[in-house]
Amino acid sequence: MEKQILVAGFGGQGVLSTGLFLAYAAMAEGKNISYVPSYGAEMRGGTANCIVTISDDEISSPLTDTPMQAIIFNRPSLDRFEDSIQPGGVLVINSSLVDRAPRRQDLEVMQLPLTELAEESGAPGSANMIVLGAYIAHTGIVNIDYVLNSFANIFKGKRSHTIEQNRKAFLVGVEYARTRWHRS
Amino acid sequence: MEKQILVAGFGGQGVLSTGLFLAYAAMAEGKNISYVPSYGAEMRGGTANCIVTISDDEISSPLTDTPMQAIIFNRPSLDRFEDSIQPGGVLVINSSLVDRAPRRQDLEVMQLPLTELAEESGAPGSANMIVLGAYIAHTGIVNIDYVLNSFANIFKGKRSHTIEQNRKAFLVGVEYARTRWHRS
Amino acid sequence: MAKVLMKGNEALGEGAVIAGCRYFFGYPITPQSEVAEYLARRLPQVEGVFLQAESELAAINMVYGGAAAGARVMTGSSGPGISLKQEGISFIAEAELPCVIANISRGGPGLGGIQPAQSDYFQACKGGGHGDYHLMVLAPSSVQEMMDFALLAFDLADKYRTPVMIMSEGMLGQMMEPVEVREPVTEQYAKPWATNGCAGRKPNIVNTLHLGVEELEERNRHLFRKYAEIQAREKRAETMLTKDAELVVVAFGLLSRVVKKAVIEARKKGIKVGLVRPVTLWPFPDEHIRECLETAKMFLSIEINMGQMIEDVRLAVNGQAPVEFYGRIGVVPSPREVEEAIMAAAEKGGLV
Amino acid sequence: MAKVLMKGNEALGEGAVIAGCRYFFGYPITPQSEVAEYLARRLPQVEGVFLQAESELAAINMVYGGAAAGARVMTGSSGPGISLKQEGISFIAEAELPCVIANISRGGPGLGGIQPAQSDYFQACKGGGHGDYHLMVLAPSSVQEMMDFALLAFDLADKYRTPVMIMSEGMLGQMMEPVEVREPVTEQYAKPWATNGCAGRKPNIVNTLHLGVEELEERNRHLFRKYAEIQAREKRAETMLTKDAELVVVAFGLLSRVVKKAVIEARKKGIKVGLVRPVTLWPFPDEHIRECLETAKMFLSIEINMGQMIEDVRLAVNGQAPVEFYGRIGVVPSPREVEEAIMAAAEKGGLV
Amino acid sequence: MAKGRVSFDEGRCKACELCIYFCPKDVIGIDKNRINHLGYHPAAAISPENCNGCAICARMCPDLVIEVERE
Amino acid sequence: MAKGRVSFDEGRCKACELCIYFCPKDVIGIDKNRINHLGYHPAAAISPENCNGCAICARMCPDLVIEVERE
Amino acid sequence: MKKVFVKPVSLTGKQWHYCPGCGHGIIHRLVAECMDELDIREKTIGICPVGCGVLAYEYFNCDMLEAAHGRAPAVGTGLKRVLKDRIIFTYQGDGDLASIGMAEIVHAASRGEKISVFFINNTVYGMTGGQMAPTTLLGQVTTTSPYGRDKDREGYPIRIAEMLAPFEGTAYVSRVAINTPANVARAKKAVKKAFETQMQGLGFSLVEILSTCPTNWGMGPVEAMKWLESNMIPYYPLGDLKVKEG
Amino acid sequence: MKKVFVKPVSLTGKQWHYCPGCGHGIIHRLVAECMDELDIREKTIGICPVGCGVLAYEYFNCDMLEAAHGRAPAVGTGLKRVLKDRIIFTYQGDGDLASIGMAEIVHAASRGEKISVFFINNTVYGMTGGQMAPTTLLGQVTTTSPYGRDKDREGYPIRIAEMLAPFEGTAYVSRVAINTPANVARAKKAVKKAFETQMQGLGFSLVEILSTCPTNWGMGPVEAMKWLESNMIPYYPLGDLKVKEG
Ligand SMILES: Cc1ncc(C[n+]2csc(CCOP(=O)(O)OP(=O)(O)O)c2C)c(N)n1
Ligand SMILES: Cc1ncc(C[n+]2csc(CCOP(=O)(O)OP(=O)(O)O)c2C)c(N)n1
Ligand code: SF4
Ligand code: SF4
Ligand code: SF4
Ligand code: SF4
Ligand code: SF4
Ligand code: SF4
Ligand SMILES: [Mg+2]
Ligand SMILES: [Mg+2]
Repeated sequence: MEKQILVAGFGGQGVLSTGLFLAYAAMAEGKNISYVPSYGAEMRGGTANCIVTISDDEISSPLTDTPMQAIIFNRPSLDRFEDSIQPGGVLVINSSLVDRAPRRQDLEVMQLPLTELAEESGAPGSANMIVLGAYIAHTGIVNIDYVLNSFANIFKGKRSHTIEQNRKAFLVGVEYARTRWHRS
Repeated sequence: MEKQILVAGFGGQGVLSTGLFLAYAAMAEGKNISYVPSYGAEMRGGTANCIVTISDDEISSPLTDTPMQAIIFNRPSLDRFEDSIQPGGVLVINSSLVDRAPRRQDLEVMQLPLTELAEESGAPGSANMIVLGAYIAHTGIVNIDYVLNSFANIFKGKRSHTIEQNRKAFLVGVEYARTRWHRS
Repeated sequence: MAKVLMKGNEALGEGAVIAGCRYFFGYPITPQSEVAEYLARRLPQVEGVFLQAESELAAINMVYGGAAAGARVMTGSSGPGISLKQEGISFIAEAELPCVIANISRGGPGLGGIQPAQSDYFQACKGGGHGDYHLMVLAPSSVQEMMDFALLAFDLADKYRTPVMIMSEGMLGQMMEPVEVREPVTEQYAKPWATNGCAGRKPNIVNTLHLGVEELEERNRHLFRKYAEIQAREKRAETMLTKDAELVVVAFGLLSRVVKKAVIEARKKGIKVGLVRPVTLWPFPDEHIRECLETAKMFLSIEINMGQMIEDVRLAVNGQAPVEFYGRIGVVPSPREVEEAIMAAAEKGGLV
Repeated sequence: MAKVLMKGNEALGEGAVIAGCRYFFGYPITPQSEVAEYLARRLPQVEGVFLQAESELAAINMVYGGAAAGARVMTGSSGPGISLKQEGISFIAEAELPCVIANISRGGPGLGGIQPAQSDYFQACKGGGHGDYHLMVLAPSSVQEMMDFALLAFDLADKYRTPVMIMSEGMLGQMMEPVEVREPVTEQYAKPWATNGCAGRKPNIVNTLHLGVEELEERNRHLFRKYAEIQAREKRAETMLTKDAELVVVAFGLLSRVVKKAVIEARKKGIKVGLVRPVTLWPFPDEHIRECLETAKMFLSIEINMGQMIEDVRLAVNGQAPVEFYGRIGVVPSPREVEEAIMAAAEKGGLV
Repeated sequence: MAKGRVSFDEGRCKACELCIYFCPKDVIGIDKNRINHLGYHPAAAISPENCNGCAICARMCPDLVIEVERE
Repeated sequence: MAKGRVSFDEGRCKACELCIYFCPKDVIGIDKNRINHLGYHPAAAISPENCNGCAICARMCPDLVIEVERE
Repeated sequence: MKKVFVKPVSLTGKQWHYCPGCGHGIIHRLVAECMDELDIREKTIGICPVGCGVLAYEYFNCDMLEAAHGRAPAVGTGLKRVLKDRIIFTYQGDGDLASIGMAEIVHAASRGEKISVFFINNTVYGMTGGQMAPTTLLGQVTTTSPYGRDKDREGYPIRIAEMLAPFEGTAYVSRVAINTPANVARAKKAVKKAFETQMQGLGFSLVEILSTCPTNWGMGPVEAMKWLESNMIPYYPLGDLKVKEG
Repeated sequence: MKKVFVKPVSLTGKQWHYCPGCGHGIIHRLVAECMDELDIREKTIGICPVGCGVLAYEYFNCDMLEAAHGRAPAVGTGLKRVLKDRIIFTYQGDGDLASIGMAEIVHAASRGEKISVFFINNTVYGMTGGQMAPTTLLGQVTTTSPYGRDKDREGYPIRIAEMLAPFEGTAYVSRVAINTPANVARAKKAVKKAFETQMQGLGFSLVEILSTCPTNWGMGPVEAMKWLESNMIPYYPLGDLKVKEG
């Protein structure tokens, strides 16, 4: 089955690397994947989003305007994408920057105060790893142990010094999901 | 009736101004005319030619590859255009720079040693006026008195100081045609 | 009024002056240079500005600036120079700035030759620059039309806020014919959008950037609504002897006059042949062509290129009759040659 | 071999390296910059040269020089930058220099937006530059094809001594997919015409000027003989479910994958719909389309522009079936949207 | 007492800290307790009493956040 | 007697007269009696005996008409 | 208390899209303040580059054009030749002006086109994500000079002000920076002088403004100001290079 | 008697198309003589401009390319980057190099591209029939400056050698003329030095050669030589502007 996940937020929030991490993790697990960022390199600021497709079979279309699941980093992104999520889908919201509840009743909504969590954890730049940890722990879209084992492969080269920090942040998210979110 | 005259020779021989003068003269007489130069401004040297169309009616095509009459200034032009002239047409040749006789038997061929005539007449730059005088006198394609009267109109502005010299050269040609050429 | 013997390029230049154009930005290139040279002499006489730009790129962008200022502005070039202007033309079309661009064309590709050609048809009509846009393209066939179309072009440009190209064979720019010099036009269009200083109003913006997805799409649709309007109103063609024509020749520009003569000659030989001469290459006069389908059994596109307009003829005919092609490069075929091409086509189509 | 997750632009760059390309001359522009950035890192590792040119104009002329020297050379750009290259492209086509040009395209005209678009189809396929010439144009649909078509492009370029364009939506350049990295190719073509010093032979000349009338015409005919050969041999398309298709959708590039999914969905709803995906945009695979006429009652061209390829589809179909259009700008429509467009067309054609 | 007063158009602030760095009187700091709609902790006057109204902060602020008044 | 000898590839001459102007020995002149295939009266040595073989004429000739020999 | 610092009316006040700490913001304000002080907003027409400054048409509160990449001086020439009594300025980055737009700036300067050019040198292509510019310093790492700019491979950085100042057509050429309050004050003076030069019809004026691009330099805004001081100013010395008096 | 002057073998000997007395002929010969003397014909690749020199590919007896108008330095860059051990020269007119090709020449010079540029300054567009060039002198009448070049309308003539010499990438920049036998000898020396500079890998070399266009100046060839002397040299002084030693 083809699952499509939307990640959306401000330009500087690590939106794209969140999606990319997800893609790498799924690929490491042997899935077919594609990753489509909205690219705004000619623009500073603004919003960013990406779509990750994860499938057991060959991917026909890397695009969708009705993702099954969405990770939303800020209010404008919620306003823009809420309606597009498939009924019954999952919606993860950064409640630090989203000051309203979602209107949709047919979604599984998960919230976490990302900014605060990141600052508490002492790594304000790792908010995206936190949300990933929570999201993956909750949905099981990829095998979480597998993900934890492949950190070293994903953050290779210049970024290898960030492995520990990212792993820590990821676990904060996992922990948050396990303690605060319940499967409905 | 639509008459088309080809003038051809080296770039610097006044080929285009010969055709242009003819066009002006015919226009002054009230004919419809068009003048099409081969333009080679991006090239120095080389050959030049133009086609003048003179007609009592509206001119449909300003172009032809079978002119009725031709004024040929040099050997390469004779080689190139001799075959294209309509049977029974007129062929005027500058014998100073054409060292062969025309092959065609079905043309009225007129020759004149233009370089020598021009030098004799003391105006080496006016060879083209000489050939014009001879050609017009011989063919009557435009009314010769009319032409002589419109010299001032044609060489206006900056070129007005050349009127007398050009008129003189023109008459040299007229004289040459009247004394040496005979209607066949 | 007495006619004046003028070069095509000069008639075009004078036509621009009569149309109220006071600004010319251009770069020399054969066979277009006389447009520039004429205006270099002429514009200062009417308090206009002739400026030789450092390149065609600079020239088209000076036109962008001048047109944005609200003036009637022109530039001209040929072949390689028109290619260099493609970015600017795309910008001007998008910014909806009125201006006139002359392409006194030569043979290509590359440096090619300065011989007459119609090889820039695709570039002019399909959009040589990037993105979805159109130019209006006028193809004069006589020196008189070089002047008249200059007037027309400035009017159309202002009316539709669009760049208009006058495209002629190089030979038409170089040849001379008597011209009836037209009266100055007086109608001028208000240009409240011009960026000429915001005294007493809100600032105006001339812009081609549309970062929003919806904004970009809407902008393109806006342009295409305008193009649809132009297509509905401004298709122009001259037709000759098409009423009963079984063979319809399509040809434009100076070449179309040669074809006329050939058509008349072919008629004398009993061929039921007619001519459609597109005057606007874009919008292409497809309806004029389709009208011929009542009697036409065959079409023949004659061009001074390797076959470009023929696609538009085919699109117009849409399979309802065969469309043949006769082409030369760098040479305007003679009436006799065209007549032979007509006869050959007629024979092929069983129309003799 | 394990697959590697790559950006389309990087796969294209790596494909060039595998093809033996050691020279890249380019200028940054979104969404193409990663091609340049990748090669700026990569080429020095294989003793190649990456040079950021001062402009797209300079870049294409560096390509002219590098290709004349006999090397495999590439450049890339998008939208406005491709427009600026038109003069150079026309020169390269005329001089018959092999090279590869990437157009990772954006929406236009003007500065437009960096959103994905297919609005440069006309420019690429009809000749954005002056004169009669053609580029070969390849349209990849996946990151893997970005790499594979780079290999193919260099081969075709050398084989036919022609510039080859790889044209993709910007999104395809930006998105990532796992890629199987290809083996280096070994076949290289002899280039006895290269201007690399005349030791032991007569001097070679690379030239595009043809002042003689006959010379220019013959030169154009020579090129068109070559183009005819390419058309005979190199038309490529992918077809899906066309055998019994009553409605045939035509779409290229990344978009064609979306269309595939929509076609499959529409089939489930009982519509006999198939897909022709042109792989070469020029030469256009008209025969693949005509083959569908056995069952097809309608065609639908879906493009991310205002309707460009549709003309080639119409020319191929030649009036034997209606050709409809569905277009967006700056946005790759979703499978659902395409499916709706298919259903609407089917309904209109009475095929439901 | 303060001879000057700085006020912040908080929603525009991008927390670049240039005002903080250039203020000769260490008047300004980042307010960690607030997050504006751009997602930044905005700058604010933490020692307003020291402000001399020199407007250096405003002149170095790239985002037109600060207005300055002086006695 | 002449220390140098100049010879002219007459068919190339365009009668620009630069050789004439720059020859320090007034060796060269235009030969009005001849016309080459380009239509020009070509240059020729009119006082060959004065030639010193300095080759200035050849160096100033734009058309590679002149070859020079010297003792 | 009276206001000693308020937003200039020559800006729309719209929040700009620049990154935190980006020099463009400061420079926009300086240009607008000078327009205010000279009271020329209603007769000024500005031309945006392609570069991070591309959206300046939304920020300046006067008539604005957005030009193709590098062509602002040509667009400005077209405008000024039509509108001789209006004030025309271009706002251009180093990629825009010194790379793709080299021919246009040289010729506008050489012609003595009566326009004012504000040239923002931040040693990098900001908008497209940090590629090398003609002004990138030797050794500087960018996305297209990943091994550091090397004179043998990428050539030397170009000093635009020095190149244009000797032209007879230029009336005012100056280089300033925005890395300190004092330099910002000098920068403003130079911007004003450029406008005044144009208003007096003396010829072409250009102010090269050394600016920062924290994002693509990979450092914080404060650090960027220091980097400007210690790396850029030594290679691009500040000061007036040419002052033609009216 | 032995031959003291014969045609260089680096010329094909084909009769050229230039007008009587045109400076291009002399300069072609000088370039070819230097190729002969340095024995580099077989490893030299020349690039023609668009201008009267466009057909130079028929005249030089080495590999030749014909580039688009103004782009020869970019074409040369492409060639040289591939063929590092070959000798590349461009031959460019003032319209080609100083007008449309300004960006390419400035950047090639600034990059220190190891090519040699022969820049033929005849103050006019020869090939297209005598339009104004960037190097046209003030007051000079051309077909596009029919009222004489006016600094306020057409701007000032550009001194290319002076503009490029200060660049760090340039290794040899010189201005010579062909109006007298002595100057022709100096011109040849400069051409040779330019080639040598390239052979030594020192950087970019350019020789600006003041030449004549009798046809478009409307005067005889001898008169043209005098006009060059009395009008061009005062504005374009002769001499080496930069000599980097190996
Ligand atoms: C013709 C063209 N080429 C390239 C681009 C892509 N592009 C946009 S901005 C830019 C560079 C901007 O750098 P700079 O001028 O230094 O401005 P900054 O962003 O640094 O302020 C480039 C190359 C374009 N839009 N158009
Ligand atoms: C892109 C382009 N623009 C214009 C031309 C026309 N053109 C050919 S040569 C030339 C000028 C030549 O002048 P210059 O470079 O000074 O050389 P000269 O003939 O004086 O030696 C021009 C403008 C062209 N061929 N291509
Ligand atoms: S006005 Fe001066 S003292 Fe007051 S906050 Fe600003 S910089 Fe500091
Ligand atoms: S300088 Fe301006 S944007 Fe930066 S922190 Fe201070 S108030 Fe905020
Ligand atoms: S070699 Fe010297 S002396 Fe002899 S003809 Fe030539 S210039 Fe005169
Ligand atoms: S210099 Fe040469 S071309 Fe000129 S006249 Fe003398 S020989 Fe003839
Ligand atoms: S990329 Fe650089 S120049 Fe552009 S807005 Fe950001 S900091 Fe400023
Ligand atoms: S036009 Fe001038 S430069 Fe060209 S060949 Fe003639 S004299 Fe020489
Ligand atoms: Mg920059
Ligand atoms: Mg010149």
